Amino acid sequence: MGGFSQIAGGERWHFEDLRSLLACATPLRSGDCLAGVAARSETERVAAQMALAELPLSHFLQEAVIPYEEDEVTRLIVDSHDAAAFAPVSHLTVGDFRNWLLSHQADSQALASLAPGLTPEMVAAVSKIMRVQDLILVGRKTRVETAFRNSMGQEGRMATRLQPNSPTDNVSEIAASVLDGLLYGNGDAMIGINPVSDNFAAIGDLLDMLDSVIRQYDIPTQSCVLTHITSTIELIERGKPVDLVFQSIAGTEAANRSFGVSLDLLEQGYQAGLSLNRGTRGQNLMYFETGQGSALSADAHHGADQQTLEARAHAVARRYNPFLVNTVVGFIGPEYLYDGKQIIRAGLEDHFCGKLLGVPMGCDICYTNHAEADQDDMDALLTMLGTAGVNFIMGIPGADDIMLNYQSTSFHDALYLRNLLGLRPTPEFEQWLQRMAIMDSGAGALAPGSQLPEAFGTAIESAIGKVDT
Amino acid sequence: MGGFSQIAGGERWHFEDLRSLLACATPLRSGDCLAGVAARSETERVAAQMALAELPLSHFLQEAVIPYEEDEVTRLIVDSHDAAAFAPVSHLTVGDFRNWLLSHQADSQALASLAPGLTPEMVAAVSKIMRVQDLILVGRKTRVETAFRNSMGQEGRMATRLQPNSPTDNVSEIAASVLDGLLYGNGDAMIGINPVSDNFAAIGDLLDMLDSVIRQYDIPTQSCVLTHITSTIELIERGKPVDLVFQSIAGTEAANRSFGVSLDLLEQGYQAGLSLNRGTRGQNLMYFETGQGSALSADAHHGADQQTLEARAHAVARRYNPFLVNTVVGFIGPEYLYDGKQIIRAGLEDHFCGKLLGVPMGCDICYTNHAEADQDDMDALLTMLGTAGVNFIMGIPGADDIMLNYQSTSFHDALYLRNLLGLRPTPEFEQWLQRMAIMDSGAGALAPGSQLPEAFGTAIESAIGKVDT
Amino acid sequence: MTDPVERNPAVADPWQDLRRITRARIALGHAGASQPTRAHLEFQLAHAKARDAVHTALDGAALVDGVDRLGVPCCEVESQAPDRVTYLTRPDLGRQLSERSVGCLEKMGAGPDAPPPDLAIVLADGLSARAVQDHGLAMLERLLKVAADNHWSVAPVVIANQARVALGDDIGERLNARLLVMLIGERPGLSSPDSLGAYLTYAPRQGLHDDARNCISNIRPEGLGYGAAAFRLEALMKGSISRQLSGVSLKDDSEPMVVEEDKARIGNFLTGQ
Amino acid sequence: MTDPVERNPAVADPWQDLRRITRARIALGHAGASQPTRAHLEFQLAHAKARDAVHTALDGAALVDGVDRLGVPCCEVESQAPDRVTYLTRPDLGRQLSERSVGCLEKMGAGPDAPPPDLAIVLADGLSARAVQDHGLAMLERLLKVAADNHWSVAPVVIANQARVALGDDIGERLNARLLVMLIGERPGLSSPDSLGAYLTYAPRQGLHDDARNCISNIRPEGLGYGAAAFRLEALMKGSISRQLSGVSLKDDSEPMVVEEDKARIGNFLTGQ
Ligand code: B12
Ligand code: B12
Repeated sequence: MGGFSQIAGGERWHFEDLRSLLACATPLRSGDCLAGVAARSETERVAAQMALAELPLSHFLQEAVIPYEEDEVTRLIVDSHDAAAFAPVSHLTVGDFRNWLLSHQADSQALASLAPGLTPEMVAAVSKIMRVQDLILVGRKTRVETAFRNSMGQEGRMATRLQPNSPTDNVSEIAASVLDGLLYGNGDAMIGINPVSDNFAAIGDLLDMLDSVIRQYDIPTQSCVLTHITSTIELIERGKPVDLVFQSIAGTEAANRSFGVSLDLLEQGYQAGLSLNRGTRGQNLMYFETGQGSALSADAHHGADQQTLEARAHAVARRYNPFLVNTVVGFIGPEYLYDGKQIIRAGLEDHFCGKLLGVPMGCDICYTNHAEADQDDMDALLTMLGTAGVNFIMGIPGADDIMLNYQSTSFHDALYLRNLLGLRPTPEFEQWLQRMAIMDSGAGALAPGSQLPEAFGTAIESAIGKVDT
Repeated sequence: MGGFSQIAGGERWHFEDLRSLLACATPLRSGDCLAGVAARSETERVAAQMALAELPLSHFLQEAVIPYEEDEVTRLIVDSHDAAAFAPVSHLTVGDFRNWLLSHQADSQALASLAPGLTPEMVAAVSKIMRVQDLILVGRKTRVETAFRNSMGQEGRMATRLQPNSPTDNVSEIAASVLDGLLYGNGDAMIGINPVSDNFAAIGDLLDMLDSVIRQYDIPTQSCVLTHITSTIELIERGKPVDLVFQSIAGTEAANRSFGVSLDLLEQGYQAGLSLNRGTRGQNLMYFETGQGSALSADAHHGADQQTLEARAHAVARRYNPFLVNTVVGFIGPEYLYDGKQIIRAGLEDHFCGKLLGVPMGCDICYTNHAEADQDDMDALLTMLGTAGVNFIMGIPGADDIMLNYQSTSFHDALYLRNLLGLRPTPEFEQWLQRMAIMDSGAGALAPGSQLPEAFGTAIESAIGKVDT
Repeated sequence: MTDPVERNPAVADPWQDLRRITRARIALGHAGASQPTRAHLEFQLAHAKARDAVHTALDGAALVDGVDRLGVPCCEVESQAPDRVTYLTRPDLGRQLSERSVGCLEKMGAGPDAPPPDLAIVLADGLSARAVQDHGLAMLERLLKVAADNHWSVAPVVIANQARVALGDDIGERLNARLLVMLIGERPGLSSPDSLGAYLTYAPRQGLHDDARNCISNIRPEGLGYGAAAFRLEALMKGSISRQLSGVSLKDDSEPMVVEEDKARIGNFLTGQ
Repeated sequence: MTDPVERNPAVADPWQDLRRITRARIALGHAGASQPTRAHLEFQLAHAKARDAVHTALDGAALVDGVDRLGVPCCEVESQAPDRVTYLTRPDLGRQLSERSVGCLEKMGAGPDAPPPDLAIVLADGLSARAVQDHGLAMLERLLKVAADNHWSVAPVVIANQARVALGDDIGERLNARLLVMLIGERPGLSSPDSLGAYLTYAPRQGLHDDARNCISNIRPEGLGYGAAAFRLEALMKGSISRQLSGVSLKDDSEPMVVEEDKARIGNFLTGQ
């Protein structure tokens, strides 16, 4: 008894529960095969999608994918569900919810009001019956605006996180990458370093350094040093200048535990960040990273598919009014997303699901050298996310992260997208770029002649002088 | 002696001649593996790209990929090369040619003037060292405008070929698909039927039918029945109303021979078409279809890679001032383009190469059921070709061609792209759509309510009446 | 956004009834400007099934039985493509006979001194084994009738596995036939997993190209019916034998025929013709 | 367009000299706003080579020789992933010892009655065999010295093939070690095909998660030098043994150390600090 049945392709298919229905309905990806939860044939997959399409959205309020008693993420989802916001679509099936999302009634305003009424499982479900073009079209209509020292997420704008990592946390190396990025018009989402070390003193130095650069050049942006949240809390207590509070998160309590975090700890980090009151335009200050596969990798997936779990991670993020959330889509490797095709689809799904839930989504468009992917695949995802209105992407010198050992998007890639689609940096940063004579007033074109912008001239000359000797 | 050498990855690589250098430099695809001409490793491929990047463009005027004596396509390329147009870039290497194409100097005007100076091998070469984003960015700057009964190729416009095929050439079936397409705002590139039969009478009937529809509803478009050019010539002689003259073409004399055509025969078809003088806005009237793999499939590839041969097919097309050229990119099957990734790259290459040569390129974004591809891959190519400014795409009921047995883009797909990127139909057709109350004056949105446009109401009602009885 | 949205947010097209006259996916309706969920998922299901069709193997034994029952000798051969995956990526192998098959055909052949048969017929899997499985024998029966009517001698029927169209050149040459008709599974479409193609070659021999062939396509009950296909093939075969050629220069200039039933018989209703 | 275009249409960045202080791909210049051809092709070449690095197998014998020469017993094991392709897609198998390996470790172990060794060290291929091949012995030597300095007993060294980080849990448990250090090849980057990671676990046993580990990353001459890495590991190991735990609650609060050479020593030149 129970479960879901569907006739398709002349056969009768049965799905035990919502969890397995969702898993079977997911487009093919290696992580779900690894977990043993994927559909066994293409026909079974479509059958599951058909059964899912007929399921009323309201069912998701009755059946939990991971038991309420066992998982604080489920409790968060259930307890914070906004029934009033949900009401307008409460009578729809998943299939009709897709139709409505694509309809002209579902404009940015309507979608924003709906967000608190949606659970991650609902948005995961509808994403599974959407084509790539649907994910783009709806993604583009959903706008999530946030602010700290500048404002993110406005229509026609796309920001970049400047990621100047060094394999030794070497300050001169980092400064060189920061300079490169700024002169290529990158860095409005944040200047965010992954420290190779988890040494307090070293991390504190990096925080001081970024703070001094941002202050000296009066850059309308924010800094982040992506260490473990417990370390960030400690550093805040020690008086270090922390703008954004970072943590990797996942969609189950157990997976978060393997990351060394809990909802309470995240709340603690959030409050610690707020206590500094460093935002000038707003107080969104949490920065989360997510990515399909992390729960399974920690053996904490409870038999659910990785895309549903990813949407649950977005629901965790949503709780803390984040400044930005980054799906680091191809970061882990081929065991979760095998090739360019799977990475592309996952990136668009994550963007769509996050936005629909009201989360300010960006994407680290990336791959590792053990995956079957290359620059062409990234260009495809980059171009599509651009048309889908992504809040921010990464900016890394030459797309090559020399510490994390993976390939992401380069400073040039962001300029490509701006040129192609007429996207602009965030308003405050755009003005700064013009003031500094880095960008033409045109749509983000590099200033002609590439003369060194004055303000940076001295610093560069002195640096070069020192290098020479 | 001879050939090209390159040191890369600590090894020395040698490439026998231009033909094999080009083949080794091509991004991986199954057809080149089948032909035995592909690079044997990724490193060899990059080495070839590096050697190619250093080659002066002028070298291409000295070394033919297929001997002049053996091949009339080579003779066409060499004999029609415009040295004056070529002069401004004659001193560049392939690598610097890529840089120049990406530079702001290379605007639409500059690219248009350059086209007659470029050979297909030059454009194939530069495409091989370009990423997907480069192909898009440069593709978008190249504009090729043509006209017959309406005008193609303007900035911000994208047309569709309505393809209402029937497995029995059944007139009522075809009429139903034409209606569906028109009411979904498709059909400005042409209404073009692939006849299942090669019976003269049957093809003549189809020509009459399309002509009567276009005249009765005063549609600013043109018709095409895609039979062999010898049949079209014969039908013109018999007085049938031929708008566009169609033929499949390939990049070598031998491949064209296996298609039953030669340059002379194409000229004959062109002249026959011109003699009817049916264009009202212009006299571009040849419609060609191409696609990587066709030469190899006819065992007529001379050891050249399929992408270079495809560019040579574009050079054949260019000779006859075509109205439109269509790369039917995933049409043949996985032996030439294995999966979505290869189809996507090939589609963008073909668009780029054709446009750079001055050819009005469109793309049949498609795949067969024996290839490893699906709708998501097509959405990716569709979205990217939209940003790249493709002249036209296909419009097929529900994307499913019930006669040719492959999947292309649907009427809805075109609307997706128009909505997403603000692309509009050709100006004359756009006015017609508004006049007929099919489209809102907005950017191609379907008229609200989907009331039957008056002019079609009677026809539909009578048809439905007949169906009922 | 306080009003509940409509129960079915997809908009239907008022010309839906026309779906009865065509298998084309018309009148799908729209959600925004996109395909509604139902149309999208039906497409996905058809795709899953069509992919299965590509990989289904020919049941050669069943075909041999069928041919036996028609009282004609036959022989089963295969190309040099050992399996389906190779077949799909190596069309060159699909155009050459395996060694075993060559031996088999030699045994079947009438010998160099015997008069060459007028017609050789091949039933091949091509890209849809189902097509030839379902329609091969029916077409064969009609072709044998046409041959009898025209007093053409017929070579043993050949059943070919993992075959491409051009495999017929090799077969026809070894059988020393004047005319070869290859009945082969066309690639399966979403709405037609079982479409049969007939390719005709005069004086078949290795190395010929497609310009030397004629084609009749989309043979199946919902496409070109068996009768109509046989009728057209007969016209082409007669022309071919009398003009001693096939291919681009051989045109079908017969009257259009109405053997096939027009599902709708409403003609070009757009202009009322 | 009658003027010839410039000879080099790509624009160089005036801060190119800074490339000498970093391996980061800065100051690439631009063509339009895109990467110039040279930068693009160099990237492609690095990608081709990094992909090779992933698939290179560990030369276990060479490592065994090296360990022998250091005068410590050692044993080679492998996970349940039989080959590289399986390893890449089945991390679960890479976390479990093969049957053969279990036997091998049992033979090596000191038996249940012997006092548990303080430290077990594993040299594992991970995602870059080259990393452990090139830097494994150098790090091992330093770790043995640290152990000697601190009077820690050391279990036989284990060389592990097709290994994931968590394979160390299984190994450490079977060796009954108090502390496990896993030296493992990190995934190869474009500019660092040979980066070694060190993962430290207190009281290793199957079923632990990453919150119970500490990590020191990017060990190689161009990254964190051997000396600096050993220094940091020593600090962590001491803390771990004294606090009887590892993982998130164990923090590195030592003074930042400058053992590693600052290639440039120009500090944060942007603010002149
Ligand atoms: C891949 C990766 C991840 C993946 C791991 C999932 C997976 N299946 O691989 C994800 C995205 C989940 C991740 C998360 C985190 N990571 Co991490 N990660 C890496 C990376 C890029 C590669 C690791 C690698 O190649 N491993 C080798 C293969 C063979 O190992 P594996 O068995 O396949 O995978 C295991 C390890 O990767 C391990 N792991 C990964 N990260 C970390 C971090 C810590 C502290 C520990 C103990 C283990 C660990 O988890 C995997 C599953 O068991 C390294 C950078 C580098 N150059 O190595 C950073 C790195 C190891 N991670 C780092 C950090 C800080 C984290 C986080 C703590 C961030 C945060 N604030 O939440 C989290 C939580 C980790 C945890 N405790 O679970 C730091 C460690 C710094 C330090 N010295 O402590 C590094 C060096 C990067 C950096 N500088 O930011 N990470
Ligand atoms: C694929 C295909 C092609 C490919 C063939 C390449 C390849 N390697 O497959 C390309 C794009 C090159 C092609 C070209 C043409 N095709 Co075509 N093609 C098809 C298609 C869609 C599928 C064929 C199939 O499944 N074959 C089965 C597999 C197993 O065969 P194969 O050995 O792998 O492939 C061979 C055949 O496909 C054959 N072939 C393909 N098309 C044609 C056309 C003719 C007239 C002949 C004799 C052979 C032939 O060439 C291939 C290599 O030997 C059919 C439609 C259908 N539903 O069948 C139309 C179809 C057969 N083609 C058709 C036509 C008209 C042409 C062209 C003559 C168009 C033109 N004006 O130039 C050209 C030239 C063909 C030639 N003489 O070489 C018509 C035939 C109409 C008729 N009754 O004569 C069809 C029915 C489609 C249509 N209605 O327009 N075609």
